[in-house]
Amino acid sequence: MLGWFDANLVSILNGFAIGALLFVLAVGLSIVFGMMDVLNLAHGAFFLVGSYLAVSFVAGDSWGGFLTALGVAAVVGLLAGAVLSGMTEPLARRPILDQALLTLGISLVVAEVLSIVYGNDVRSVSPPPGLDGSVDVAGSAYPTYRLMLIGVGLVLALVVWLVVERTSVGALVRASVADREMVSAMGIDNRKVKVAVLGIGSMLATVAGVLAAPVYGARPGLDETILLLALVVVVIGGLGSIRGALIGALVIGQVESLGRALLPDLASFILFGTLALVLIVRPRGLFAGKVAHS
Amino acid sequence: MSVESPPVVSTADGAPDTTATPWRRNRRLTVVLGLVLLAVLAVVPLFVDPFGTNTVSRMLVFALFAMSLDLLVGLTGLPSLGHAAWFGIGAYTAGLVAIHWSAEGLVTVLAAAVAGAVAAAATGWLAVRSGGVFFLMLTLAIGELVHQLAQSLSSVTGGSNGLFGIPSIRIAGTPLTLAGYVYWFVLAVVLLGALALWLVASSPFGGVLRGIRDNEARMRSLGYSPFRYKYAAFAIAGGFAGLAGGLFAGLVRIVNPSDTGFTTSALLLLAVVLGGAGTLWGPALGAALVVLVRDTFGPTLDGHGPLLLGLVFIAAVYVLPRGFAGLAGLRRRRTPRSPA
Amino acid sequence: MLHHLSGRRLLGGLGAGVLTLAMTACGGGSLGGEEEGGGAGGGEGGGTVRVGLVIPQAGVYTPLGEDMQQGWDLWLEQNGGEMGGFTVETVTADEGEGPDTGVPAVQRLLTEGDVDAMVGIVNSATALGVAEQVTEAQVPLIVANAGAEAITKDAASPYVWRSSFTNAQIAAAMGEHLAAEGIGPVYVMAPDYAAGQEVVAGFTAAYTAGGGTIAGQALTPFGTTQDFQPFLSGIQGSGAAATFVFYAGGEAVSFVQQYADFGLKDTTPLYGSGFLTEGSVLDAQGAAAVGVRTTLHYSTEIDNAANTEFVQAYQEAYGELPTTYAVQAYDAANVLARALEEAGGTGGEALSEALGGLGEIDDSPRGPWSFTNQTPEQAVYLREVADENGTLVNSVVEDLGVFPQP
Amino acid sequence: MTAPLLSLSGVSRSFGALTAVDDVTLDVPPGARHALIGPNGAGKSTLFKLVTGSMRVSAGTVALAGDDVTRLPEPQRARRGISQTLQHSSLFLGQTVEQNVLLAAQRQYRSRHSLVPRRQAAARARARELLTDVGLAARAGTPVAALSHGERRQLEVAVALACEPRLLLLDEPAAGMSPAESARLVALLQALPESVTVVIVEHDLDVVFALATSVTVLHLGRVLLTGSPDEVRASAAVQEAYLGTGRGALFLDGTGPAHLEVS
Repeated sequence: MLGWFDANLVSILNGFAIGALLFVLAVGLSIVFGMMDVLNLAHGAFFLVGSYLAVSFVAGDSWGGFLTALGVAAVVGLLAGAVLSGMTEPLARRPILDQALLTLGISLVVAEVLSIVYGNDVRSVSPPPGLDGSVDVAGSAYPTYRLMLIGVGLVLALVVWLVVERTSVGALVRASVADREMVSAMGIDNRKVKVAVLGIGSMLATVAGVLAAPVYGARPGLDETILLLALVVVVIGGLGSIRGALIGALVIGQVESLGRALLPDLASFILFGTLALVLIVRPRGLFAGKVAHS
Repeated sequence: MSVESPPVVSTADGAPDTTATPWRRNRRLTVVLGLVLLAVLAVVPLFVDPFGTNTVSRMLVFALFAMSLDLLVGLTGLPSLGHAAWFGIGAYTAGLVAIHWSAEGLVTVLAAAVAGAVAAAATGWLAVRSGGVFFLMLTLAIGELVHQLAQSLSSVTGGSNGLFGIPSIRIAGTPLTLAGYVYWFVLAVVLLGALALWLVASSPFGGVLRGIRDNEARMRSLGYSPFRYKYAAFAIAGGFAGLAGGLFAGLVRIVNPSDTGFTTSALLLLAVVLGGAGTLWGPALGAALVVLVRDTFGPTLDGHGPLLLGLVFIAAVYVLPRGFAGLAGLRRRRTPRSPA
Repeated sequence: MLHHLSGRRLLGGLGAGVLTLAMTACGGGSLGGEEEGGGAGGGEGGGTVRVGLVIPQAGVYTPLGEDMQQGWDLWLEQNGGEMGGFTVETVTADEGEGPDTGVPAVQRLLTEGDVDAMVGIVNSATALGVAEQVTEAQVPLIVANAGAEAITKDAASPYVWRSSFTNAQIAAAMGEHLAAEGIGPVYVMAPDYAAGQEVVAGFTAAYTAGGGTIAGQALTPFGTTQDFQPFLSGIQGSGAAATFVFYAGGEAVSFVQQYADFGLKDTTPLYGSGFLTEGSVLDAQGAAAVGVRTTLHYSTEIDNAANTEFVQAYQEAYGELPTTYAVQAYDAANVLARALEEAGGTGGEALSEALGGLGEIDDSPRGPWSFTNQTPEQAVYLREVADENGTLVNSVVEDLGVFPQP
Repeated sequence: MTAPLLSLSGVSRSFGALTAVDDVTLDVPPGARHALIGPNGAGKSTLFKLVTGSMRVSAGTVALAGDDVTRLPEPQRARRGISQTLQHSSLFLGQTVEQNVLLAAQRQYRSRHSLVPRRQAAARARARELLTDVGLAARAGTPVAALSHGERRQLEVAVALACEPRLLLLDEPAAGMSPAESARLVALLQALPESVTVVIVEHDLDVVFALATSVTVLHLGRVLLTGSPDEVRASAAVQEAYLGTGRGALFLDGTGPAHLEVS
């Protein structure tokens, strides 16, 4: 048992790093859907915007570049969310598939614009100074940057949890997930809430893009892969549940890391196999958001 | 490309004659329009070059494919993001049958339809238990697993190289080598498929599906078991998708894992929404447009086809709130209601 | 009850329409038996030749398409836009990411484009998907990248030629070389799709035939693997003395970087098929790629007069080093020009025959090569990534000799 | 005496600590016109759901014509002849009036398996007949979304009848109807054959007493009293139950307002 653990320690650790990254990525998608019923298929494209911003500000060369990229990505994300909020407003009473049509259209346009601006070559970003080395974990080298991702994910999860559980904003969030009509009946301007939620949700996507750049790089097509991963995470966790997004991200992180290490022959099937399995056993995800909060 | 224009299915089937005068006029117009369209479709090979004819053939195949998805999305209210799985299974089946057994057109497409229906039936009982976004994701998962299988079983499917070397479609033993004859075969099968789908949609069974879409709980209290109907709809839709896939294999003569994958499924689902879910002919038109943009305009735009497609999607959401079918709806809404 | 009849009426109308019109003989349309002015025709010397250039202009393969376009353009520029006395009209079509877009693009060139020959195609599935149509249309196609074995084996056609390589050819050269070096157990990795499988098979066959042993093998999910750590830990546990991989594009960048990040580069030397470090991916890989050894049929560092001249001209024209993709298109232009001169016309049959009779191509940047089974029998080079004054290059370590398609 | 058509024994349903229906035992003989009354929150609607099967009982058994149907899911109970109208209008809004009735009617005809439109003539004829009965014949082609509230209630009744029920459960069918519409409804229900047993929840006591042959009063989930309309009117316990809600005068025959405006 201990031997097994030792042999797979790096994979387990890596699962947490990937899970932390997936959490940052997916939690925005989850709250946007849970609170605002907006299925944002442009989430992956926003992520890619963040990754390319990391390329632009040569985030790997200095902490200044890295932090600038993070800051600019946050602003761009907020703006993109606000624009998206305005664009989806006329669709509020229409079937959710109309939003899918719109957001996938946006996603295609954003990805194309990125490829026009940055070209089609694969771009890579090194971690900022000090994090570009590796540390020794159970006799194997492990990249320092990925260890930091675990920390970032934990901090972010804690912040989100504190905000949602302990602040008045959080109370509003929980109320919105449970019952949007009630919130608007309380005299709170639903549109402002929507702009804020979509802004924050999209910001999390672009920030995740910057954070992921030293791991995944930036290239055309990454947006689609990332979108699918994020969708799998939020659906496994249960839409609209922050706890669900965290658990979903950790599960998928381990599936993608430890799962693939243990079952390399099934590596191609394991992600969607897990998704299918979870939905067969729990047709509404592990923590169905609207139920969990009622 | 609408291959036939049935009177808008969601409106009165056989409305009482006393109130139907305006409807009748519309219906006559619809029939006339349908006949004109059919006449145009029928003569395409006589005037259009082989590439154009092939493009229209693809549009027809995807129109049938979209109509099969509309049976799920529009009629039953089950948005599937894995419908390409059945299309792909049908295409692989038709291709394998043609390579190893018989390239007889009807044999291959029927085998494809059966394979699509059987595969959909094998997984549908799991999928239709969930609904909404969860159905979307479960079908996505099923679709991606099928896609991976197509990729991995390279001894059967040719893997990512695709299943190539599919012989030309044969009719009564004679291979159809010219695009025009293949087109007529495709047109005939698509029309029959569309007719069958339209019959299903306007039958009592189709009515039950619409009932489930609108109010599943009420259907249960009327004595229907929604599960059975949804399951049946899933299998039937899979069968027609398989049929379309079989035609596709005969038309392009190569089948690829990507034909079973997410991109195809997503594009098709959007085509259904673009056309106007629930009307059959709207999604057919939507799919035809998407194929036209992707295959005909896309390659001439220096690689910016996706940009055009994205702009079309965005514009459609605002300009055509009910898809193309909504355009016909405008005319309908202006028709005065019969007095109470 | 009008609409109850409409279906039947519609069908009836259709039947009547089809019958009437089908009996009417008609000049245009898609029912003609012969392509007008296509492969079967054949122009006279001194005329024009229409060549379809099928390259990816959208999607993940776009960088390859750009290189091929540049190689093609350079050859035409150097030769006054003429091939064997014919003025060349290039019709470019977007291959896209796969056969969904590639096959219609080729169809379009064959019919509307009215081309006499075609060059290009990155994706193997697309090449295989168009083989029959190309054959039926009798238009020669020179595949300038796609490396699937079947293109010139199971699916071979007298009209489909190749100026690039085959997946197993490149891998077999490395297999033989490493076996001769006696390097020890090798771990083999590739993406789980046809090309990856062919490379693994080609390498394994050659390496074990030379007496080597395989320490382990992993096929990673194609296109969805961003993180190779789970598979890298498999290498560590296998006792491998070296790793041989095949990756290209984004996966090549991620793999080479992560191989270094997880400390494997220092303990287990990395070998690969040349695409691992070819073209724009090399810049993205950065320092992590230095020291990686690969085999390929081309490198900018090959020491021969034709290559020196080519590299210089290419750099002058485009401000960057040429890639193997550019050379493959450049050579495709070269052989097509020779065949046109030989055939003296643009007829497909004559062109194909002429291609078969070309013998050794002696002025290629990659060194001399010839068509065997319609695909190059060519020298394969062992290359090592080196940092030359800040620019990463694939320096040539050794000419491993001439290899045919296995 | 034949077996009761509907027989509830010890039926209970709790939601956590709250017991909405508490140990209800009730027999409704075939052909009865039985009314369920009681103040809001008495558990009438919940009891209906337990009978139709859209909600599972926590305890007790439900029997239809002597057969235990407690374990049967809702659609199977419906196929055995339980039909209902719901308190909150529950129609297919996107479809026409005729399609709504047809959906219920076609289940009775084997032709529902056919794809040939002509074979559905019988179901269509039955649907028209019912629409004529409830007074909606002229609106057959109208989408439900365009109907007035009263018209929707009428349509509900037509849909429920189209199931050809043995047991018809009506949950406030007259709510929101004009007096004329409500009179028409009463006439329609009175004209139903003996083969249809009716259980009605209704606040309009004119409707209740015009129809009912027996009445059960529910209070806080329990059966307070079952008896003839006269017995119920005279019962002090019933007066008390309603007094508890501050509406004591409502049962005073002829003097109080006819409508029991509880909701």
